[in-house]
Amino acid sequence: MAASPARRLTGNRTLHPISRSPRHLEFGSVALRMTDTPETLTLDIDGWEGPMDLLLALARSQKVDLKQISILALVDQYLRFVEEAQAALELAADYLVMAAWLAYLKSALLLPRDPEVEPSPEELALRLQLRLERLNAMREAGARLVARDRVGRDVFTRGAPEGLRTTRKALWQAEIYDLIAAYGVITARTRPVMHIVAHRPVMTLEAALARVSRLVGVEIDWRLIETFLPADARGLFRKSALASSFLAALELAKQGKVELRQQSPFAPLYIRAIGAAATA
Amino acid sequence: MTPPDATVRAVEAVLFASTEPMTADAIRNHLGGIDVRSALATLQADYAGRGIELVRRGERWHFQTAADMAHLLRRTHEEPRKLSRAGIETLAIIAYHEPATRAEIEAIRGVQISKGTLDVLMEAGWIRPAGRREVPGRPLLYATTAAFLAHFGLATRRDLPGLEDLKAAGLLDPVDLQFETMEVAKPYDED
Amino acid sequence: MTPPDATVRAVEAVLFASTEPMTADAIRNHLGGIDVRSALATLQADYAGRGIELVRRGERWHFQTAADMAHLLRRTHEEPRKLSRAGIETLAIIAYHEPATRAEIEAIRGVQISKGTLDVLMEAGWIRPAGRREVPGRPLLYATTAAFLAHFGLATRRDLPGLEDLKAAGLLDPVDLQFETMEVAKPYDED
Repeated sequence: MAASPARRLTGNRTLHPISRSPRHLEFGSVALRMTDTPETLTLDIDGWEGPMDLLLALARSQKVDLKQISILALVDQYLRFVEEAQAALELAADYLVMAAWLAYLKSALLLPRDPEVEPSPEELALRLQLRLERLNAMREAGARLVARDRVGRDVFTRGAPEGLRTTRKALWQAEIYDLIAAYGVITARTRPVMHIVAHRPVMTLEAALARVSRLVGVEIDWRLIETFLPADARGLFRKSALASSFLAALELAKQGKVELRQQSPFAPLYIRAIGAAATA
Repeated sequence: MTPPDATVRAVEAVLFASTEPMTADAIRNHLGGIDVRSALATLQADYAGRGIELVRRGERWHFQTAADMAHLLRRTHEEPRKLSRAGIETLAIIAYHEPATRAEIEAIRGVQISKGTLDVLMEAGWIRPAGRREVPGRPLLYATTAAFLAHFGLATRRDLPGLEDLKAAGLLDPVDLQFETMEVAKPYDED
Repeated sequence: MTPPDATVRAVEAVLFASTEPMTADAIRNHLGGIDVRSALATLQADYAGRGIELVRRGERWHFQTAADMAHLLRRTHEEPRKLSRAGIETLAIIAYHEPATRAEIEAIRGVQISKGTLDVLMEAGWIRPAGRREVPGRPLLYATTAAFLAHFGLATRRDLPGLEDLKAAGLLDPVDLQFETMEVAKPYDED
């Protein structure tokens, strides 16, 4: 295997004559030269997109397989192009950076090799060549891709398809148990609720009314409301009797038959018949 | 298929790609003046009985999906869905009280029902409008359908369990009462 | 044409009516679960050599006009979106390297790609974000789509022109990787 990449590059150290001006380079694939998006950030020089693009165009102008190109010749072509272009145009910085790097590479390749310097200039040159090969491969792949029979240009799908429509229909589900249980819940929730109060000794309002009116009639002075309660009233019955008697007193006061007196909230409540004072 | 000749293939491709039906003249002009009539006849025969057919409408030709395949273009896809709680309660009230107006259903449920709830029950095919009640406003009445009976496995509405049955099954017990029963029962379970 | 059976006719009708390429699964679902694979093979054979053909692009199938009819049809139709050189190269890099990050695309092109370039390719429906590379910065990955295969007439990504050759030549590997391989090989060469 004679063609170790490094050795081949070393063998290529002779400067190749440049047969044509790089300004008049033909583009290998015209198909690729399509409209550029206006937002492109790079500055195009005669349609080149960056230094790699320009380098590749120059490399192709050597009319050899990229594997065989002379890196030194390429460097010279590039430097000359940039020199000429710079006079006419304000050149984007990346072109100048590449020019500086290539100038360094050229001198390194021409000088006797310094084994201390890593990476070696041969390695740098090889890397550049590999990058150019990759860009070239993708450019050619892109050209072949867009040249295929493309839908809408070379082949066509149906002009007026009817279209497929899927309408989704809900298949409602419920079980008989759900139905019955739901009705049970509604019925339980809304049926009239009857409260049955367990047996409890109470004095009804009617009874209290009768009792208070009777007792108030025979007394003439202020009396504590408690004194109207039955003497034997105890516990819950006493509470009921007190509540009913109080309501009875209010009712009688409303009817104008009695008057009520209380010094302050929760103070003892006194009651006497109206007219009793007048009589007194 | 018999291998078609160049004209047949060209007419086939042109008609397929065209966005509208084309007259024989338009096709001929498009193909540079060659006669296309026999090609159209060949194509029509080629496609006879297929899922696609070449048809002539007036003076214009076009490909279309075979008429008996048209149902494939609009498919209905059925998805099982569970009825909401509002839906099942409303259905239960209609089933037990039918015919019932919306206001009556709401009175029994104690909650308003949305139009959507009744729509779902109608879509399911379980209730139907059943005339109007002759009161002011003539509200619509709802009743259950034969599909309702079929879905719930009932021969007649009378097969619905009555209030006594529901009570016996514990379905009329308020929820909190059931909870209490469970609470009481618990100590035994834990033994 | 031999009279096709019911399944073949149904698949034919569905694919013919669909506005988009369809997977075999989508066709099967649309037809209620019947197996469609043999019908697709039958149809492909039936249409071979006609003006219309049934093609498979990735997992999807569609009818299209035969490629050799392009000269007849092209004049009536506008060219599809014209891509910039940056757009074509970016698309090619994504397709041949997929998935690829923006930095990887830029490393090959030797120039930054403008936001617009990827947008145009995404808008065309040819590329899509495909996760992130698990390296610092977690850069977004791009890959091609089913619509990319359909548009460029590729049955699978393996049909990308020259893919195998590029792979064999190491031209789809990063420079560093190929360089390492060479370094290792060198001592033998120098003997």
